[in-house]
Amino acid sequence: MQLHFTRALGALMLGSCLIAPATAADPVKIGIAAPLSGGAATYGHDVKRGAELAADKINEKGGILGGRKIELIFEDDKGTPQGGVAAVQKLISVNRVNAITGGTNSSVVLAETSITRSRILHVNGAAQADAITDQGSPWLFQINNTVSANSRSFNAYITDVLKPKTVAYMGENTEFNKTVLELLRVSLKAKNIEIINVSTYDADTNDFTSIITKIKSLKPDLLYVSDAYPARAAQLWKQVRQLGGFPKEVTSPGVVTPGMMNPSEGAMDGVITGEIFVVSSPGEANKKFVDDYRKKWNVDPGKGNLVSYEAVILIAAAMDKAGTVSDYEKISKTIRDNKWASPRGELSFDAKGRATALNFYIQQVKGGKLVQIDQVKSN
Amino acid sequence: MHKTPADASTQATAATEFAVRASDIHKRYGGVTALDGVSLTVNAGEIFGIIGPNGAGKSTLFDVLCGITKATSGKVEVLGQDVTRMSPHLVARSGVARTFQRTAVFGEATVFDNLLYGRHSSFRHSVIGRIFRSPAYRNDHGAFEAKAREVLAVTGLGEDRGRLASVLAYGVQRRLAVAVALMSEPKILFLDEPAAGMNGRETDDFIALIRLIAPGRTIVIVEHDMAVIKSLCGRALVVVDGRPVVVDAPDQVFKHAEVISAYLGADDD
Amino acid sequence: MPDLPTEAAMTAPPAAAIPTLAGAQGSRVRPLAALGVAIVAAVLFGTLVTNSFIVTIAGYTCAFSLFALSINIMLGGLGEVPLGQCVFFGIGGYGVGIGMIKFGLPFELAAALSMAVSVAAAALIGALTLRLTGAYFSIVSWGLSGVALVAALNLTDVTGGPLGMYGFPPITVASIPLANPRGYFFVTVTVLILAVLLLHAVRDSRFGAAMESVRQNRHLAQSVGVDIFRQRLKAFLLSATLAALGGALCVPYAQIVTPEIFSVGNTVDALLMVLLGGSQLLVGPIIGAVIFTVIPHYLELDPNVRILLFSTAIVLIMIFAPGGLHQISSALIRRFKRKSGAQDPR
Amino acid sequence: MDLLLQTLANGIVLGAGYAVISVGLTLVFGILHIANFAHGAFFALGAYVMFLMISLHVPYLVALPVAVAVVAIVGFATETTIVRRSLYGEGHHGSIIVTFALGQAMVAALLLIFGPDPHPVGSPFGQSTLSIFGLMIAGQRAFIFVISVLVLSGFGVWLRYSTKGQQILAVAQNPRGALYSGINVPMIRSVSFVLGVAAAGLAGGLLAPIVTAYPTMGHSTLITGFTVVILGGMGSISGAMLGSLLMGLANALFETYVSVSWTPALGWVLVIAVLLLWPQGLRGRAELYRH
Repeated sequence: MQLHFTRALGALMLGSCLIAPATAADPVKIGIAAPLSGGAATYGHDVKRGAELAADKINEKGGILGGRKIELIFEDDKGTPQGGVAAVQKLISVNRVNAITGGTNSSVVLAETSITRSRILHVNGAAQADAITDQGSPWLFQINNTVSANSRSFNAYITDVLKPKTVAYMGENTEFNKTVLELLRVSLKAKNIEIINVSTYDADTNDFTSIITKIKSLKPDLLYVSDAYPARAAQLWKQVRQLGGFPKEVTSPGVVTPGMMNPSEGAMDGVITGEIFVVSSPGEANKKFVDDYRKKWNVDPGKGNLVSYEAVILIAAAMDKAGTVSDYEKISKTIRDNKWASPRGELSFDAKGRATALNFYIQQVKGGKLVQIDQVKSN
Repeated sequence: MHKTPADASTQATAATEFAVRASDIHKRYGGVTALDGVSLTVNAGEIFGIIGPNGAGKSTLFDVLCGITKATSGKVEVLGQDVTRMSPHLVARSGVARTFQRTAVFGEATVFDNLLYGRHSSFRHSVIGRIFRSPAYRNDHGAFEAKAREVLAVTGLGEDRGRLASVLAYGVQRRLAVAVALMSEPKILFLDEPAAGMNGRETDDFIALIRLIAPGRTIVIVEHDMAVIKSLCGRALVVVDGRPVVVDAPDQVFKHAEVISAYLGADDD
Repeated sequence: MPDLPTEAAMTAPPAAAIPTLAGAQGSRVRPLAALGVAIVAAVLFGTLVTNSFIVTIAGYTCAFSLFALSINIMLGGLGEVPLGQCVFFGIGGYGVGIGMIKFGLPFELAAALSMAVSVAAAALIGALTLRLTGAYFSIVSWGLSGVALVAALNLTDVTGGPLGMYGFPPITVASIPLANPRGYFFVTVTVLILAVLLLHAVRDSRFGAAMESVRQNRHLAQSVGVDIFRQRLKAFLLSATLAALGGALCVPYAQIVTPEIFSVGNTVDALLMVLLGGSQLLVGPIIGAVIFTVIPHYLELDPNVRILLFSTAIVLIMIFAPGGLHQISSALIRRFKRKSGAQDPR
Repeated sequence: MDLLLQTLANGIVLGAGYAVISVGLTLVFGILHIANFAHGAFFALGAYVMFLMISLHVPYLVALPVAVAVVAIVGFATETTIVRRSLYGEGHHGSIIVTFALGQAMVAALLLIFGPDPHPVGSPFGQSTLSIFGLMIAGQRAFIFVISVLVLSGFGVWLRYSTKGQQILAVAQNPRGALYSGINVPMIRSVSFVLGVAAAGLAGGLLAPIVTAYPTMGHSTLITGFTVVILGGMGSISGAMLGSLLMGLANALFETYVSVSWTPALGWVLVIAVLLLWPQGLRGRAELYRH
């Protein structure tokens, strides 16, 4: 059904997309839809930085397809589905981009896929909701681990290594955190660890004292926090610290950024989390990426920067290998059939178009920096 | 037809049915007592004046009579029906119209639309009726046009029909206010300080207008300008400190000692 | 009443013809001619413009204009600022989402039902809030939209929770696929024109006149027999219906309904549209919507600079031309008339 | 039992924060009859000034008054350039939109200048925690509690006993009367606006160490402020205090004993309930919102 209808859409719009055949000299345009205004703008920043570094790298090497440079075109998705649709529409029909990437907020990317499906190559960088790639779509790929992939690895660490007796959960009321919570429930149940409190708050909450007070009164062994928004998470951990903290403290994988640790002013020290990327992880590729990034932006890269970097690199490399910028059938096949170098090692994409990180790093905040304390095979 | 005090009083005795009857009205705002036991009877067809120094409670009484504010205690009857607790728009629909001191007209609308709005309570058509030009709509329409022509003629606003009310001269706005009131074909017309701020000529024109529309109506006027009261009213009620002092022919009331003292005492504008 | 105005215009001095802020005046541009122009323009646009982006955006703009119109019923009609109007916009969106995805209803039916639900909700909310005026009304209605947002987030079984309703079957109206940009545009523009016709009739009806009289001078209106609360409620119900319709027609565009649809941001956008176009002109909100949605896509500006400019524009408009562009243009026209020796009004 | 006591303590401390936020809002509404939707933006401005001061190594207690002063100056500029020109006299209609747009503009400006990321604002009380008979109270919150009690009581005294304060009350009661009795009403209005906005700045400076400084931080603050102010009765300062306390306790209790995820709705439900019972709010006066 869905596919059928979007075919119609694709067919109808293709006409307007493929006028004016490109010559070898024209740049290859990559459209990036990301939140550049409003509350989510901080994620948009991450995307922008990573992508621009990638473009620089490719163009230094003389571009792709015998000298065609990469040109990035940014459009604000305003962090809303409507904004995302408008941004992608414009990138495709007005800017005539050859591929779409960016995207940080799951519901936004989900809306965007209804436009890009069967119409243009769409590589989703950061957004983690499984729903995005669940239906599977021939020209849609995802760089970042899905929530479930991340949680499986991280929860395994909690249940097998940390081995808490009781767990309390608090997190923002979003799709991402809901999924995290569901998966946590499942894995804890399997090892019959009791989850003694669940508190989900909404986006405008900035006082957590009563929640924390209540949880403390239940004396849990481990506090599991799931909040991806830096400003709020920082406040939350400060307040946890001020009320005495908990024996074991973990936060959902894939959300801890420098932008979260700095404002927390050390309050996050000791917190354990998991990530598909860590600055200090071994490997030449990773070291080079981190150095380049530091050189360009003189800060440490985070996961958000990495995935948008990888997305641009992947698009360029795949187009180069497939020898086309518009035959998405061919490009997609190329992506599926090959392994792709990345700072994290070689990425490969499954039938649903999802890349799964080779390694999953367990990290702990120490002195306001993430330090790797363990490494589990990503599954 | 101009009423002299004489034939007013004869009519007062002759008339059996009344237009407005208020009995023992009290009105308190928090601690302040604005009206303290006012009773009055306005006979059908007369022009009745309410006068008194500033802050005597004239306007409060006026608002109570035409249902805008509710009395704390007491009873108000208009045209034989008890309106003491009736909501203002229903009082209006029962044949009572009024003008205001300040917010007199619909400023952003043309004179013509002012009349249109004034006609509200006698319209019957619905939006659907409007779309399909239902009989109800066409009736309203015809009746309105006829009435509008008549009122425009009476009030001499024909020339200004297309103008914005807010750009009209003050005196003209006052006539428009009366015109709006007339559109609902009221049996009783309350005029709240109609001549306030008018120059001599405007006042004379206005008095003429009131005389013109008086026949077949009861009119109640609150007014500072004694000239207006004297030349229009058959009887007038003097209110002082929320209490009724005397009801009599205008030139008689000023013979009353308490009235004199009150007026000398109060600094009237 | 259309005959009266024209009749008035004929016999009245030329002053009557000058455009003003008065509601009834706004509708005195020969309605049929305007209608004809609108239809022709729509047809030409829909057939000649090939850029699918522009056509789609145009369709979405028409759909969102319905919401702007509904806001203007409250703003231009009652003089209230309905910050919570997005509640009804959201009901429209979720109505379609739930109707089509959970119950497999056709789009038209789902939209109709959502409008019905919206009216019911409006009756309830109106009974609670319409006795409040000014800031009180605005803030409380805003609060209700906040409640709606929290509900949409938490009632996962009904609303699909934070990720909302997505994965729609092909949406068609009268078997026109709305996935097709042209189809979408023609459907929304038709609905929009019909809505404008309805509002025009309302404005000239007894109800419209009463509403306008309440806005201009509620005490006088009351004294000529207008039941203020009743008029306010009727206006509220009408606006809720339009808002829901707009919300429903926005769904085919984004293909997803999320709790953000209840965020005050939507209301604010619509408010800005109304103010840009002028709240006293019947089609003002639509003009505003066009400006508001089209221009940003061609201003290559940092989005935050854009917000800064738009907000500043609004402040300036409110200070110097509360009637919006409509007022500015008519002022210019008047000046031009004076220059060209036309009779000076007044 | 401990939990209950701790919860009540949290509620009261929370309420103190609300009080600082809402006092300015209610003052501006009481005197100017403007619902200042830009209040949240001024709150954010105050926080950012604190952030700048702190990063320039100005001690917190010195930076706080500076922040208040800066916000007050901006407020005065706003009053003379925008508020005075457009909003006085006319109904709420214009004021709501202008202040809303103004707020949006300010937030966008902050975003352009400081970027979207949250900035830490250090405070001597930031990390410490008071424990009074087993009740834990974060240092900064205790500080906020003290300051808000001092400032608010001081403000109350000033209103009651200073000439200007009494003039303000007079204008709030009856602008026309005040005008006749020779009070310089326009001046009183700008004073009140500046005071109200400065209070927002103070709130920003006080809460920044807890919530960090980020451009959209004023949004939730504004919502809280309005719920509290309506609950207490717009324009009534004592009402705002009462509302803050109630809302603080209600939120704390509800979050602890009922449901966290529905808490945001609680405030509005309370507001509507109160408005149905007392149409002017708990301590409000009818004429404040009569058309």
